[in-house]
Amino acid sequence: MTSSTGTSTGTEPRTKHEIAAAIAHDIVEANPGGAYVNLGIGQPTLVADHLPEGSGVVLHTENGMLNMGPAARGGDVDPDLTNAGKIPVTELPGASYFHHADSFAMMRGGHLDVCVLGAFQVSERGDLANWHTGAPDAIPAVGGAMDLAIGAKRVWVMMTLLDKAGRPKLVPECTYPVTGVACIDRVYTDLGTFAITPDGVRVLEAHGRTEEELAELLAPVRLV
Amino acid sequence: MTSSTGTSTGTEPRTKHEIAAAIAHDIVEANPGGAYVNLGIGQPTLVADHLPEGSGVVLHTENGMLNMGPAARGGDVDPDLTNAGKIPVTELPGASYFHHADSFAMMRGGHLDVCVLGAFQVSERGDLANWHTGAPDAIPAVGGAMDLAIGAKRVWVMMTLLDKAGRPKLVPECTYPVTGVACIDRVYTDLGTFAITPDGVRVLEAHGRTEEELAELLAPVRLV
Amino acid sequence: MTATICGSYDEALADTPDGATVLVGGFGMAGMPVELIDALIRQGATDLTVVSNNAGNGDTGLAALLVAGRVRKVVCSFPRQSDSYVFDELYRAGRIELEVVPQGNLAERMRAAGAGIGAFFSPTGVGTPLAEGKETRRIDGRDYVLEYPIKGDLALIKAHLADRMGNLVYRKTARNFGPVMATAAATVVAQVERVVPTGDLDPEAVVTPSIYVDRVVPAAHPEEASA
Amino acid sequence: MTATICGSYDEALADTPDGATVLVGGFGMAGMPVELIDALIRQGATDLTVVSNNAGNGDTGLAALLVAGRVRKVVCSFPRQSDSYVFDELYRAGRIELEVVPQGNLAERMRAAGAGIGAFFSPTGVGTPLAEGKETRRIDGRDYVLEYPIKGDLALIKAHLADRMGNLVYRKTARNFGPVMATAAATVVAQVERVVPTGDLDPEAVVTPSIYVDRVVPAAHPEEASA
Repeated sequence: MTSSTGTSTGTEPRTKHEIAAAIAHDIVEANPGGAYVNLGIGQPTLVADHLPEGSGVVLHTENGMLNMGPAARGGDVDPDLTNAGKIPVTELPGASYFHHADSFAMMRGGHLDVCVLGAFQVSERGDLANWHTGAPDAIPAVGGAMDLAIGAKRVWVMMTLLDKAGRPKLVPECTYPVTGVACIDRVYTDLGTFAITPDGVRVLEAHGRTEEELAELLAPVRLV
Repeated sequence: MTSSTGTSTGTEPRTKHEIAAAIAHDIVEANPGGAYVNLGIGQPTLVADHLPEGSGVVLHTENGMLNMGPAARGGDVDPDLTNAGKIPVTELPGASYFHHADSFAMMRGGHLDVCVLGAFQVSERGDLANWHTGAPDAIPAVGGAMDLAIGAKRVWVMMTLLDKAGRPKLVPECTYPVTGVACIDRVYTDLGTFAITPDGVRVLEAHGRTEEELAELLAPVRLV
Repeated sequence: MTATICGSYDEALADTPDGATVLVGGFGMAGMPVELIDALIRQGATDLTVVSNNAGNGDTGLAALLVAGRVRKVVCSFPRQSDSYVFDELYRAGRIELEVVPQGNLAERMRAAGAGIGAFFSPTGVGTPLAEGKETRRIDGRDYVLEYPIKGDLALIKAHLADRMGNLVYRKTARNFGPVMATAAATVVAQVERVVPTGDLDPEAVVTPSIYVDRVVPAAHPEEASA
Repeated sequence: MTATICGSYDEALADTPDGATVLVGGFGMAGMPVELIDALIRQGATDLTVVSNNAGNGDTGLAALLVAGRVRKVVCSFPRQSDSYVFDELYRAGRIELEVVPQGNLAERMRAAGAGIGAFFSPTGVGTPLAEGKETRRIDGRDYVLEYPIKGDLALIKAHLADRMGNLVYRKTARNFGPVMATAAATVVAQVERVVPTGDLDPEAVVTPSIYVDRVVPAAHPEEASA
């Protein structure tokens, strides 16, 4: 499977919309017969905007719905119909509603094809950290993050490669408290797309950096 | 709580219909606000015929229904609507259908008020044996028996006190393989009604036998 | 005991004891039993353990219950929100206990309580700080953490319609925790938009069977209760 | 992968491998996917493990599959029935393995498989011969036995209606094992009375969401499949 929207390696960093488009492309390519997908709160929700008509992608929201439609506007807003980010959404034909235990059973049982999540850090073996900064005075709050981390056949991360201080977020070992262990198999970032493999991290694409620059940036992460 | 249909101790053994009527009476008396009840396959189903109009008793059948009505006749027969004995039944207003895991969760979670079962043997501490004769060549088959045995706030037995060979079925220790341990709290029989208590077996009523005769018949079962 | 249709929220909660564990439905405002929470505040029970997905927003609902000092401990998945300042302050002042539970474990632990399961090996949380001190086991090549049931003394939930027996249906994603909490508490109180005659709900579409519901309080037409 | 509407029962089962574990819905005849079982016989897969509540009645359906010598092992709650002579003979001749599982454990073990639960402590069977050799534990004063998931390679179920996406609704007590088996197998095939346009089923009343369904075979109007 080739990655991204037709292009291979770009000379510019990707915008969040370009990352979202690349993920949407890869979901469709990996699942030509359609897919059941959960898009995490925040940037991953942008992926929905890039799914082509007729892709057969069905969106799950963990607060109890399959076949969720776009955000609701104006008179379509119904306080009883929200996504997991508590934003009013709409219902597509073929939708179904179910309670929280059934919804999380669906995730935890491995029935979703793809889940896309944001992250603070991903380790080279695919550990995810996205729920807690580890700050001693932070109030812990996990929501569905730990269920989502292990809640699909493939769990992908969408993030910037560097944090605000310029430090890589793809790391040898997570320094933030982990959300799930060895659960991520692909990482989409502004500077490159990475596959987590048993042998190490493989650069699928580079954007605005050469592969050599990425290797230097991410060292000591093993790139293979 | 006094037991049975107004009478206390009779001079004749009870028929199965009289036993069923006594159980129906006691269900209603113990649950003046209504009750959720499962009646096991066989003689316990007779109890339904003796529940008074407006008793508020709602029947559960473990194959996935609440508010089951009487057996279906003629044009009412629907092969998709049966009880746990696979006999066509009917639906009352306020019924609901649910799948097998939900139905057994309802039982195992202790939500039913009363379950009435047949038995090969009941021990003085309330062990139930009703699924297997222990015959070496018998093909084991348990169905929902072990779930029903522990599947209600109160589990009652309806049986003859003696087997065909004249041996008591209320015993110090079950000789047949057990279905559940310490799960029965009352035993309704043709010759008497018995409460299983932490101190031993208490005769609530005798029918066609004196209490002394029952004690002699059942020895070495401790009667208190 | 079949369900009672109550004339008021206050009547439905009159017997709530101090020290109760109260399961509170809702995900954000969808399915949140706001009127029942208000009645619980008026009723006055204290030293409560509240199990809910969040720990209150703004100054109303759960947050108001917290402000009133009635809650000893919160069990939830996501206490920290943009407007959870009431909880935040109490927590930082050491005046409230917090047990953070992954949302799926929260739902499944209540489901276990309702289904008579003694404990279960969960795939969620393995290797994380939330599994620290918990029993783990590798089964068929995968690691799991042992989780125990969460049982309530009382559940407060919001549904769309009830019939007079207590069968419930919900509306869209407001269903969320309602059905599972209804199975997991000794006393279940549901506030609903309307009570319809028994027989009006499609038996194939009932989500919470009447067996799980003890008290129903209709919102739109409380006078129905005496009908 | 969203569901495929198949033109025939045979098409739906064409790829069944030898040695598969097959979950078969139904409680008595209600919900029994008879036409799918017949297609499985024609398809020829052998050395199967069949998980179903019963072990066949008379000479048709499951009993016919057993007669054809395709089944190595039966996992069920109640093999012995008045007309289960086919199973009885094979069993007594030592030509078929039997695992008897209490009905509630059978349902809950499949539910666990579908829900990602590694194992669970069940209240059913404790102290009985069916718990012999199994791990037990006392939790909160009550004894439990540890039970493991039952996962299928294939589930054959019968529902009432499907939409073109694969959402399912059932009829009355024919629902029984269908919804839980649909969550517990890698490939789920549902035979239905009719396939309706997507959008025709009430989203509040869908019992098996489409995510669990791989193939649908309509009975009444197989020509719909090509529509």
